[in-house]
Amino acid sequence: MTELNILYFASLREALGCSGERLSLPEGVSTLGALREHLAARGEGWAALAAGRNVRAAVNQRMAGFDAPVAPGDEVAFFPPVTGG
Amino acid sequence: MTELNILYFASLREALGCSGERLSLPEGVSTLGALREHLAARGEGWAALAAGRNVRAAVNQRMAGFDAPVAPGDEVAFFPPVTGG
Amino acid sequence: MSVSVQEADFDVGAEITALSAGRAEVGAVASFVGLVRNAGHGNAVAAMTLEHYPGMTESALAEIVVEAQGRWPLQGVRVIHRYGRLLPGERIVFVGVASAHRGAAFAACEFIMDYLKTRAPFWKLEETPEGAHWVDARESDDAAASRWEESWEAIDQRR
Amino acid sequence: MSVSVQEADFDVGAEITALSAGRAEVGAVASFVGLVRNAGHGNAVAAMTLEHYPGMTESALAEIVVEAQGRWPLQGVRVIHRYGRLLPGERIVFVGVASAHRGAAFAACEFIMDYLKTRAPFWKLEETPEGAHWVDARESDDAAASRWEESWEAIDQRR
Repeated sequence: MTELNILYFASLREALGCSGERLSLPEGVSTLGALREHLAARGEGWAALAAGRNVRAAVNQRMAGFDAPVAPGDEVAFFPPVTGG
Repeated sequence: MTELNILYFASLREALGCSGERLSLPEGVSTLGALREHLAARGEGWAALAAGRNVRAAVNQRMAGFDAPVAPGDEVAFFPPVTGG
Repeated sequence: MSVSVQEADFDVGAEITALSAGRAEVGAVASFVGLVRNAGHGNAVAAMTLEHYPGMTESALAEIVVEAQGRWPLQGVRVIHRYGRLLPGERIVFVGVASAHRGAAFAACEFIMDYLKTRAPFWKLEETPEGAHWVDARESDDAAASRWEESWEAIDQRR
Repeated sequence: MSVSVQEADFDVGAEITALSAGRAEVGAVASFVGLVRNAGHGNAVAAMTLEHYPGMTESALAEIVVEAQGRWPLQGVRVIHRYGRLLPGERIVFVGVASAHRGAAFAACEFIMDYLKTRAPFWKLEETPEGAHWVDARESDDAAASRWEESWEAIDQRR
């Protein structure tokens, strides 16, 4: 697998109009934070991922900070703070 | 009512061989502590009520300290520390 | 608020459901079930007999519930305590508390159990192979109950 | 230990009974039921839809349970969390914990709920007369979860 599998949930999914995508890891992107910046730079609704927005993330189904590494084959998810229970 | 109604529970009841009695308030006894001393002075098994033994008490079905007043008509209970739940 | 002291067993699911039934402002039900263990202080326990002080038991439990209601915003409280002879695995006590939020429900439920352990007039007689003996009160129960005094003072100081 | 993420409702009484069934060393079962409230942040709530992250949800809940088991001596843990559309008064979540003693059962049950609130990937969409909106995370939930970090450090310091 050379691509990332990216998932979006809840209000973020609605803001982006997209529940997920497959994406080749962009040049120069090796962390969750860099991936987030890359996606936010698409403009319009993707600004929901911009720095300062309250976004959380997971890599391979585990909560991760934005300094976490991402690599081809990873499943990455972006979402708002959780509200279960 | 001119008498006290006295109740004994659990290990104290067994030590005294008595689950309760009616008793005219003895001369000079006006507190729970004085009543306890009066009863302990009967000797033998009644020493289970002596000072230093881990005895608790209630007056009219409420936990009470040994400085609590007792008066004719009261229901007084002596028992070991509770172990419910 | 409802307190029962009874020989009969109880239906935990029905009690918990009743605490929120028809009250859609309830968001949280915390509950506790205490059971007879097969080992007390190292001895095998064949059975346990709970003695209580009829009349005082009910009023002591009601007083504990009223105190909990004064400390937290509660929408329902149910306490059931059994007496008589019980076997290992049998239920002894149920405490259920309904509130809008979980913090109050958990705190009140634990508070009621801690106070019940030190203030409700029940006594346990354990039957073991070595004979029957009365269970001693545990210092840890006094400590658990006294935590709430401290926190009450802490609350008062913040006012 | 058992974790379920499901659309279906669950039987609270059966779950609590199962936590102690056949385990006579269990003296305490603490449990929690979370329900849909009819009012969220001042608005009437007609219904709530719970979205989740299939796969991660189960592993996040299992991880929380494992962490609880590392902190307290537990004899059984059950977590059930529903997803999908739920009406006011309906059950959302169940956490049940069995232990020899009540202190561990209460603490672990509250710990699991606090961590679940901040670590399990669920999101709530509320339907109100003014329209549907996503429920915001509450700072009080972060505070509730971080309490346990503090006490964990306090435990470490005492070692």
